Amino acid sequence: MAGGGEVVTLQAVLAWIDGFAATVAENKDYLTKLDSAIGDADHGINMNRGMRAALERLEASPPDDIGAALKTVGMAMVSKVGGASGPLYGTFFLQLAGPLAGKESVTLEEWAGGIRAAVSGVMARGKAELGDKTMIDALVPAVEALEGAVTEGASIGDGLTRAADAAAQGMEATTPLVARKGRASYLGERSAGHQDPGATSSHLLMRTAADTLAQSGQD
Amino acid sequence: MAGGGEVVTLQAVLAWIDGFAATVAENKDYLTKLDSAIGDADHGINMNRGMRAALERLEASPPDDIGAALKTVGMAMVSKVGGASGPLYGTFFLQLAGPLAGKESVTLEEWAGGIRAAVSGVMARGKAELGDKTMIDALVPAVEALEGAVTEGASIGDGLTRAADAAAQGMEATTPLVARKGRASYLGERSAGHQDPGATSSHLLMRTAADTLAQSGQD
Amino acid sequence: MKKLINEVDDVVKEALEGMAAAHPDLIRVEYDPAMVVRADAPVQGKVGIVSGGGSGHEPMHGGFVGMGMLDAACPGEVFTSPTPDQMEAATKAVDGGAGVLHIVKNYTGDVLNFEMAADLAQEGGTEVQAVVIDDDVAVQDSLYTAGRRGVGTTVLAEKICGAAAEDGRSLQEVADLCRKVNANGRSMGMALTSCTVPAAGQPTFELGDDEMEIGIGIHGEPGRERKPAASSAEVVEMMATPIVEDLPFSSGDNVLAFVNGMGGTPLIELYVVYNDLVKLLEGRGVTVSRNLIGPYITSLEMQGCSITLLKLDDELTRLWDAPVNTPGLRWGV
Amino acid sequence: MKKLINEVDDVVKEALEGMAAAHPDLIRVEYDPAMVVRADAPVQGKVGIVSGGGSGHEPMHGGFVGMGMLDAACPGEVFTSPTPDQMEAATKAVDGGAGVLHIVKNYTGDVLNFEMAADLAQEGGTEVQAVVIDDDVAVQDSLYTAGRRGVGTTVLAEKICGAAAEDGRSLQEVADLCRKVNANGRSMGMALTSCTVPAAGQPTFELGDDEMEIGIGIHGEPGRERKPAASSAEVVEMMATPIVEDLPFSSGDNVLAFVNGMGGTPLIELYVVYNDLVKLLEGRGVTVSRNLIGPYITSLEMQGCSITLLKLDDELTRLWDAPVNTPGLRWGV
Ligand SMILES: Nc1ncnc2c1ncn2[C@@H]1O[C@H](COP(=O)(O)OP(=O)(O)O)[C@@H](O)[C@H]1O
Ligand SMILES: Nc1ncnc2c1ncn2[C@@H]1O[C@H](COP(=O)(O)OP(=O)(O)O)[C@@H](O)[C@H]1O
Ligand SMILES: [Mg+2]
Ligand SMILES: [Mg+2]
Ligand SMILES: [Mg+2]
Ligand SMILES: [Mg+2]
Repeated sequence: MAGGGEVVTLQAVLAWIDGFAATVAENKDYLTKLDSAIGDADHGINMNRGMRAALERLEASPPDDIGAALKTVGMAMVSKVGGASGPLYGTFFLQLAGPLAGKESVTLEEWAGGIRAAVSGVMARGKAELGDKTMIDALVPAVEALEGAVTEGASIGDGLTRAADAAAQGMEATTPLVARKGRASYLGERSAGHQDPGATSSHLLMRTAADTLAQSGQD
Repeated sequence: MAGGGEVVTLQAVLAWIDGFAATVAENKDYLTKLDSAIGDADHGINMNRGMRAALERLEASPPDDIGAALKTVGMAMVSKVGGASGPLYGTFFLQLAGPLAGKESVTLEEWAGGIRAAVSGVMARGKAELGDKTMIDALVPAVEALEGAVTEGASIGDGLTRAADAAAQGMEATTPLVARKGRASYLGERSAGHQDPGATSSHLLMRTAADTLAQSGQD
Repeated sequence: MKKLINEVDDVVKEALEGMAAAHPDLIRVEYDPAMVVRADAPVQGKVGIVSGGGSGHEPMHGGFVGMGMLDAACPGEVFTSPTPDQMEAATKAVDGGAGVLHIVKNYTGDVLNFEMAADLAQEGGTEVQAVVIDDDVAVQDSLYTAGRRGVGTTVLAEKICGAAAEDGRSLQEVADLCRKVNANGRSMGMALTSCTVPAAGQPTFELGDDEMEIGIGIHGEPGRERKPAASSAEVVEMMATPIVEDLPFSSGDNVLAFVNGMGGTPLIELYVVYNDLVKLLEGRGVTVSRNLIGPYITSLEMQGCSITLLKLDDELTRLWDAPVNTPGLRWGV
Repeated sequence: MKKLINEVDDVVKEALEGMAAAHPDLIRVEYDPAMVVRADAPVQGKVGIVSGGGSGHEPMHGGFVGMGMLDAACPGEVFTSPTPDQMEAATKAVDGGAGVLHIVKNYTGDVLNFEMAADLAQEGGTEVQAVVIDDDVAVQDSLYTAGRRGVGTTVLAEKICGAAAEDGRSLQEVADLCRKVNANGRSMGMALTSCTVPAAGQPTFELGDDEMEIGIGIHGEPGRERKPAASSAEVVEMMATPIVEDLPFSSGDNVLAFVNGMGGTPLIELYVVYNDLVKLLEGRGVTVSRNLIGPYITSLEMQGCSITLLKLDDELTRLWDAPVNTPGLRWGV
């Protein structure tokens, strides 16, 4: 089976977290600018504050397993970000951590299961659905692509790239939408024509996964 | 004696008041702009409010003599202008009214005496001296020129033109000065390089006199 | 960006330090996690009232902590809701044994973070009820959206519920009262200028010299509509009419009229607006029997205003008039 | 120019109408000549206190009319001192038989108009004393100039003298107290932006995006110096140092620290400034035992602040703490 024996290691997960923190820092102004068009001009600032806190905490007490690493990130997001993205990204990482608790490496299938739990958690917390012009519009296509890749037995690299591509499409598809959730919803029709900042950061998250998690080990 | 028998009539004084009101209205923005450089951007507005009130009051109860006309203007300035220029121009007109009370026409000598009383009144009220960068810098040279003209037996037209020219010189001479009185004094050295708004309106007053009062009658 | 601040990242902390230095008789400030707590908290036997939200709306909420209003406020970063650990700590700090009410403005971030905090506090043994304020008529309401924003009515709810808690009402009663205030309050806001989030360094939006935004929130978000700048009377008409028609406020009603400055608009303009508002309401037979005029729920240095009307009955009037002693609102003591 | 107003010429009148509608329990407003008078004036046997000045400084002075502060305020046009007939009428309206104190800010216009008014009122049989407030250390003082401007100390003098008048002190005593407050108060102001006089329609001065004016007055006048915009701590240093050294305020002194917003600067920034001010004063051994923070003596929508320090003794502290009930300042009742 393609990718047989391939796993996502703790090291790779830490590289993903590092990479996402770096990407968020690079795109801080861009995300904030997107948020100033239809929100309140802080999404990049929020995400950057959260990921910086996550890195600090990981450095202060290095995690022993993937679940612990992701839980640290989730708690940092919950307690340092605030706003909508704090609880939502916090929930994402905490729910992803749940099924991966105690594991030092996981298969793509296990990983996809974690991502599904994470996305379901975000949907349960925020009550947004596909098409509401939120991060859900990037996350749902991503997890579906990932699950498809697992079913087809794709490699980790291939699966994560397909997920990132699907997230990109989902993100782009938010542009024409009228927002129904989050701050952008207050704008009514005026929210159309702008790409959603949260969908954009979620795409960065998925893209970074494709760039980092595939540098994985063998069982 | 040159100009012998020439007088300043009530009608001419009313033309002067009308003319000054019109000049002030025309120069409202200019005076205000001068005041915004070294004051608080209201001198044109103040003077215009006062002269409009003066005209209304003169129309409501037409005066029988020169003193009454000037007193009405003075009271309008005092009660409608506020600021520094209200009491100062008010005092000017009220003091000018004093010696001319009850008269329907006056000689240039009587007129000059009135103007001297007016300028002394302004100096007593505001305690400014020549060179303090105020309206005094236009008024004192004007009254001195006028008195000189009287001594030389000049015609009304000539005397008033000399007064206006002296006022113009005095006004221009305020530009390099550092203000010692009024709002401009708060600026210290920064007040230098700007023409004083009050000296500018005083020059307009003297210039309008030259343009209107000379259209006078014979005794 | 020109502001009277030091490092952009220290604004919230230093403003809190300033508050702590200024009002030690009324409040105490904690920094990790950040909260403003009534000096004598917890008041035994009294329902505690906690609110919070992003900073940049001063005096709300920290300036409303004190006798007769809030027991604690949780300040987030500028325009960013605070985090659950702040809210949980504040809830614990003001729990006098009668439970704690969370007054939450309806923004996704505030609601989600307060939800997480309520879960945590309840696990810790404190009874919590949350009431969400959603009074902004500029936002079309619908089951499928995030709903209306919470704006000016929040200030009134904090004052009125604070008085009720001092009276010894139960958590259920204070929460029901809060819902009643929310049900009877409606607001709308407008901006003449944008504001600049310190960390962003740029105005959130650009407005032409002859434009205004109608239907803005309190986070520098653009409004529902950009319009040519208009006179106070026209602006009042545009804002008060949808407010009056939404509840609706009817002839014979008594209201509290709250004309709020957005932070950069001076009092002289707010009185002009209030004057136009009273005229409009008189024309509709609505009596203004109480008022509040000033910058109480602001958007940094934004120029603009909001109008809130709250339909009053004897109970609400009495609770509004009750003593309050906070840095931002004070009377009767 | 964007402002929440109607006709430019009606701003002052309509803001007064708004005040009258908002605070009928505290004040009554008259329009010809214009004045804001305490609702229960004249208070028999009490010294009356009258102040006034150009409009555009709200809440000063009209917002300080009420129990424990002013008996009447005379509003002029925006930034233009009122006229003698207003002041004379106000003086008469508040004469309760114990004489009337005029609290006059030291601007040529204010001084001259109040002088004319005092003459008129005294001719009419009312005993009048005038005290001129000149506390602005930005202006070099000299016998040959108009002297220092009256700024923030005015607010403190009105509060403290108002309390003394309520206590039944004589006109001479209240006037002496006012001189004492003036002698112990020092101020300085700065601007981040200009303001726009409604009738002028243009900003009074232009400031670059990285510039500030130090040593401004309260009429949109440019200051003594234009400087690169600086941090709160630096601005506080630039303003507080000359203030402290002028009086001088010395180690061991107790002061009231008043951080005033110029109209367009929000409270969050004023608290940052206050925090820096307290640190600076602590470093010099000066104790801040009372404070006032907010927009109380404004320049329309100007962004910026001023700092006023008043050296306190027991008498001034007690009078500051005494009850006051005005639209703009209220405590103890
Ligand atoms: N109910 C929701 N469910 C999922 N995502 C949401 C929801 N509300 C908002 N978001 C996402 O959060 C993003 C905004 O995050 P951020 O700017 O950090 O928070 P805030 O709106 O509180 O300032 C939006 O772009 C959107 O993608
Ligand atoms: N003490 C004074 N004596 C004479 N003229 C004065 C004095 N103070 C100010 N002025 C004049 O008044 C003018 C300003 O008038 P205006 O702007 O109407 O009043 P304000 O300064 O109160 O705004 C100055 O330009 C100056 O010529
Ligand atoms: Mg945002
Ligand atoms: Mg002027
Ligand atoms: Mg936010
Ligand atoms: Mg003026």
